Amino acid sequence: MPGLEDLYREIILDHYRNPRNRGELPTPPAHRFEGFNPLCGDEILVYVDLEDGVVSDVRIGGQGCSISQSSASMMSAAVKGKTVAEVRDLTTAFKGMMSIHETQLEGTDEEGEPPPDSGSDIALGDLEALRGVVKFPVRIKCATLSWNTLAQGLDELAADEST
Amino acid sequence: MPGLEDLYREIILDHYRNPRNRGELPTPPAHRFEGFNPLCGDEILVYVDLEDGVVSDVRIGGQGCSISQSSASMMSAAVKGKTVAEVRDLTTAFKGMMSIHETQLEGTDEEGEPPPDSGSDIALGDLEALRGVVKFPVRIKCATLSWNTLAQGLDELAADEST
Amino acid sequence: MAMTRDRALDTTRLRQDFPILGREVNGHRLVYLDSAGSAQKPRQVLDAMDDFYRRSYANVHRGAYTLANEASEALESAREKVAHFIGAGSPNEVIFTKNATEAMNLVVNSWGRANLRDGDVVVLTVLEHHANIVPWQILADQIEIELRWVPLDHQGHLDLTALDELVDGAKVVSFSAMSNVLGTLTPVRRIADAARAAGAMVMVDACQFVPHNPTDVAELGADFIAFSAHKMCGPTGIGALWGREAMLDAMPPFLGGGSMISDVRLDGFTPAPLPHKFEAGTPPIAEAVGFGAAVDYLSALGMDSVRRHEVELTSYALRTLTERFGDQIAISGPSEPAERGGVFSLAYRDLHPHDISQVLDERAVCIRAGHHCAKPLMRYMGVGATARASVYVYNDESDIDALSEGLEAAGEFFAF
Amino acid sequence: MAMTRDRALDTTRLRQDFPILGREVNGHRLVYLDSAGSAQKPRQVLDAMDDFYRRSYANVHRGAYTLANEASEALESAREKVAHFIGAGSPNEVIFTKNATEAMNLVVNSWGRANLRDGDVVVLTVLEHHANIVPWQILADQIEIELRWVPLDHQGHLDLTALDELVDGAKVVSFSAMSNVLGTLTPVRRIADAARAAGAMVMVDACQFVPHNPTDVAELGADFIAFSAHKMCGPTGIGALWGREAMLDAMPPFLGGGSMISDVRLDGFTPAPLPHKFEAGTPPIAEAVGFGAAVDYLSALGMDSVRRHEVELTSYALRTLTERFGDQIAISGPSEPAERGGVFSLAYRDLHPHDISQVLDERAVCIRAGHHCAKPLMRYMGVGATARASVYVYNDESDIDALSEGLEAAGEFFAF
Ligand SMILES: Cc1ncc(COP(=O)(O)O)c(C=O)c1O
Ligand SMILES: Cc1ncc(COP(=O)(O)O)c(C=O)c1O
Repeated sequence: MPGLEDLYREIILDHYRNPRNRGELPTPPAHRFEGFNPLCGDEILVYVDLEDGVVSDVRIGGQGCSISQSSASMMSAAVKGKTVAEVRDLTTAFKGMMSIHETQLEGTDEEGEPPPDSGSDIALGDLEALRGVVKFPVRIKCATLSWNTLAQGLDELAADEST
Repeated sequence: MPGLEDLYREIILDHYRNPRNRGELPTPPAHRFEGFNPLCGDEILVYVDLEDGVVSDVRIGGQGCSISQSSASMMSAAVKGKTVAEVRDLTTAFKGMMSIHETQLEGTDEEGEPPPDSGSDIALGDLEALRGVVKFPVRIKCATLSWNTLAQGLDELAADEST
Repeated sequence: MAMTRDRALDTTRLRQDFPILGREVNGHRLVYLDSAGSAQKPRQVLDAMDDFYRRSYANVHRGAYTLANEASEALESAREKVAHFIGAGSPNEVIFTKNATEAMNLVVNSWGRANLRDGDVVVLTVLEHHANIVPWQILADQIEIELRWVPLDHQGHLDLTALDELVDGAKVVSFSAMSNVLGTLTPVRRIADAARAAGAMVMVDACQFVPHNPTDVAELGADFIAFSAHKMCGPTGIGALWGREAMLDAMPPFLGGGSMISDVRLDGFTPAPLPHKFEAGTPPIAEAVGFGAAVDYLSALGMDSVRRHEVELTSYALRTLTERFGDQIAISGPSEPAERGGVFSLAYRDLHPHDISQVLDERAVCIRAGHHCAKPLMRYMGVGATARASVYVYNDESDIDALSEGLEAAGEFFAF
Repeated sequence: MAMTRDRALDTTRLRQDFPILGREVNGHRLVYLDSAGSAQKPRQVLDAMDDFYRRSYANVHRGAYTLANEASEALESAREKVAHFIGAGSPNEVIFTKNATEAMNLVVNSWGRANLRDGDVVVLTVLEHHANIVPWQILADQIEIELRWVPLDHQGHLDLTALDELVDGAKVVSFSAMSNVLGTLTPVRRIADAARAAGAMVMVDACQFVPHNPTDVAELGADFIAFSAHKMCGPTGIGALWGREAMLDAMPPFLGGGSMISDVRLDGFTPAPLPHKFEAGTPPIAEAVGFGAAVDYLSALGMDSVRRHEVELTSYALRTLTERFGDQIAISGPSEPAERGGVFSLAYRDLHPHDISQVLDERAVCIRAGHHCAKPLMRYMGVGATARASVYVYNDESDIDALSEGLEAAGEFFAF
C-alpha cells in the first residue's frame, strides 16, 4: 500500500505552498485556456503569451487540490521559454509517466524507476516528483489537468491558424 | 406440495374433453365479448343472447388451456337461464373462491373446505371442482379469464345502455 | 465513547451485521462515512439475494413452473414490502427502476411529454442533484419549458419567501426532500401544498430522505417520489418510483419491451396495467429481493430510531468538530440537528477536499470529495468541491472522532 | 447417457458449479430447461458479487478513498472483460444498461430521435422479441416512421428473397441474431451488409446470440448490439449496449443525471465522454462485477465449446423427440442443428402449452409456456402460445430424456 509520502513529495508541497507563475495575462495578446475536472470540480486557467512559436510567458489561475495546483505550477516553470513543439514533447513525456502501469499498480517496489515504456529521453526534472501519483489512480486526473488544458488549447490554436 | 390431481379434477378434464356450448351466436342479436390472458396468449370469446335481462343462450369460442377452457365450459352451463344480476352474484362467488388465501397457499390440508371468507351462500356446483386452482397461482388467471370477460362485457353493456 | 442503554440504536451489535466493516484499510479499521454516496449492506440483505439465486431463481411473470412462480412471488412480495415501507396505498404504485435517476427520467419523459408544452414553467431548487436537473434540461431541448430556481438562505435552507410567486403558473415543482450536500431537510408538505394549490405536479427526490426518515407518501403530499435501494442498505441496480395510481395510470409508457404490454401487433401495442406498464424487460429480480430484505432490516431497527440515532450523531458531530476546530472549520447547512440529516460538507482551513480525503484515507476514514453531483449548488456556494462526511445506522461517535483526528492530521500535514 | 471423453463440455463436473441444480422440486432433481428465459448462475458469479459487497463496496467514480477506488476499478475491469468477450475495439463502446431492453430503447430514443424524420423506414422482422418492436412503436407515436417486416420461410428462417427491396430506402434495419422462439440463427452479416449498403443503421438484438456463440462485433457488421447478463450466467439488473464509438459519440444523451455529465449549469449541461454519457446515476456496480465473472466463466469453458455442446444437444433433442413421438410432435424452427440454437418450441398432440408445462413441473422439468414476448410471431405461426424448452451449458442428454418422458406422461394424462 503506497503511503502519503509517495504522493505528496516535498517538492510538490513546495509548489503548492509557493505556486510559480500564479496570476493572469492580458488577453489578447495572451491566450487563455480553460480546463476542468468533472469528477471533483477543479478548474484551471492557463494563460500563455506566444512569440514566434515560443512560450514567452505563462500564468496559472483557477482552483484545485495540491496535486493539480503543484502540477500546474511545475508545468508553468517547465514550459516557459520552450517552443510549442518542445512543449508538446514534454506533455507527451509527462503523460507517459502518468499513464497507469499494471506492475506499478500491483504495488511492487519500483517507485524510483521510470516505467519501461516511458521511453522518451526528455528530462522531466522536478516533474519526476509527480511520478508517485500513478499509485493513486483517482489523482492522475488532477496531475494531468493543467497539461491537458494547455495541450488542447495549443491544438485548437493550431487548428484555428491552419484554417 | 399440491399434486396434479388437485388441479385437474375429473370433472375439469371432462369439460375440457367435451366442452359445453362451444360455438358462436349470430351478432346481433347476440353480444360478443373478447378477453385474453397477456401472460400466455389465451383468447376467449363469449357470445350471449339476452332476453329481458336473462341469459337465454351462450356460446364459447377461442383457445386456451384445459383450465381456461373447462372453466369457460362450466361457466356457460352455469349462467344459461340466469338473470344478469344472478350472473353477477355467481361471478363474485366464483372469483371469491379463486382469490388466494394464505392458509391454503401454505399447503394445509383443507382442500375440501370453502375458504372462511368466501362467505356467500351461492351454490357453485360443478364449479367447486376448480377450487384446487388456487394452489397453482399462475393458473388462477386461466380459470377466471372467461368470467372476467363476461363480467366486463356485461358492465360495458350496462354502461352503454345507461348513456 | 461508552455505550449507554438509552441510545436509539445499538451500533456495536448492529455493526456485526455489516461484513465490510470488519475490513481494515492501511492497517486501520474501516470508518465508513460516505453513506450519502451509497450505504453498506448487512449480511441479511446479501444472504437474501444469494439464497434466492441458489434456490429459487428464474425469470418472472412468464413461466408456470415452480421456480418461476417462486421468483415472481419473491419480486411481488418485495414490491409489497417497499410499498408498505413508504405507506403507499397499493403495490401498483411502486415501479421498480434501475436507480432513482431512472425513476425521475421516467416521470420527466412520460408525464412531461404528455403534459408539458412550449412556455410551461418547471420549478426546481438550486440544491438539486443532477438527477433532478439534467432530465429537465434534456426535455427542454425538445419542449421549450422554462426552469425557475428556488434560492437558498444563508444557512442552506430553501428560501421560500417568494414561494407563491415561484409556483404561480408552474406546471411542475420538483425538489429534493433532503440535500445530499448540505443535509438540509426541506419542508416537503408546505411546498407540495403550495404547488398543488397552484395546479402544479409535484415530484420529490427522496433519495436522501427515505433511507433516513419514517416515510409516509400520503403525508408528504407529492405526486411522485424517487429513491434508490443502494442508499438504504439494499443492492445496486434497483430504485423505485412511487406515484399516485391515477397519475401513473394516465401516463404513457416510457421504455418499451417485454412485460410492459398486454398485446403487441404489427401495427401497435396495448400497454399492461400497473405496475408492469413501466417495467420493460427482465426486472432486477434478485435486486428486488435484496431491496425487500433491506426494507425488512430497516423496519426491524425502526425508522424512528434510525432518525433519532442520526440526530444524536449529528449533534455530536456538529458540537465536537466546532469545539475542536473553532473557526478553522465551516460545516455547511442548518446548524439545528432537527432541521437536517447527517451529511456534513466541510471546509477545513484552506485545504482542498481531495487532499483532506487523501489524508483521511490513509487512516481508513472514507469521505467523499467532489461536487456530489450538484454543480449548480457548488457554484452557488462559490466552491468547486466540498469534503463530505455522512453517517448511517452503523456509525457511532467513534467514527466522528476518527474523522476529527484525521482532519487534525491533515491540517498538520499541509501546515505552512 | 454415458459420458464420453470427446464431449464439448464436461456437464457432469460443470453442474457442480450451479448450486440451484442441486435442488429438488416435487421430489425430483431439477431439470432446468428455460435458459432462453434466463440462465442459472454458477457460484463463481455469486461469490464474486458477494465478495465484492463484503470487501470493496462503495459508489464509483466519485470518491478518492480506497474502497471507492476499488469499486471503480471493479466496474471498469468488468467493462473491459465484456468488451473483450465480444471483440469490441474499446471498453468505451460498452454501455452498461439495466437489461437488453433498455439498451435497445436507448438506441431507439437517442439515435432515433436524432436521425429519424417523418416518413423514414425502419425494417424489422416478424420473429422479433417485443423489446425490438415496442420501442419503435412508441417512437412512431412521435415521429411518423414506417415499419417494414421481413417475413419467414416455412422452416422459420428469415425469408430474404426480397431483402434488397426491403432495405431499399430504409434508415434502420433492426433484427435478432437468434430467435428466442424458433431457435433460428439469422444471417447477421449478410443482412448487415445489405442494410449498410442501403445506408441504413443496423441494430442487432443479440440476447440469444452472445450467451451461446463466439461473438466478434467486427464480424457481425452491425452498428449496435444489445444483450443481457442474466441470460449468460450473470446477474439480473444489468445488460449491455455495444455501439461503434463514432456513432455513440455523435448521439445525444438518453437518461440525464449524475455521472453522465462533464458540467451542469443552471442553463444547461455538457455531457461526459463515453461510456459515461449513457450511464446516468449509480450504475449496477455489483451486477457489473457479476457480469465480468460470468464472462470469465464462459470464457474458461470456451465459447466454441459452448456452441459445440449446444449443437450436440440440439441434434440429440431433435432426433430423440422425433423418434419417440413421430408426427405427434412438431418442433418449430430449422431442422438443421447448424442453423439454430438450442431453443425448442414444441407442439405436442393437441395439448395446450400450459398443461404440458404443468405436468412437466410435477416432475421438476422447467419449461416455458406462453408467447415468449413475441406475440406478432405467435400470430404469424397461428398459435396463442408454445411450450418452449431451451438448453445451456449445464444441460445434457438426461435433461432431454426427462423432457421426453414428461411429454409422454402429459400425453397419457390428457389422453382421450
Ligand atoms: C431475443 C430477445 N430479445 C430481447 C430480450 C429481452 O431481454 P431483457 O428482458 O433481458 O431485457 C430477450 C429475453 O427476454 C430475448 O430473448
Ligand atoms: C439527492 C439525490 N438525488 C439523486 C441521487 C441519484 O441516485 P442514483 O444515483 O441512485 O440514481 C442521489 C444519489 O446519488 C442523491 O443524493
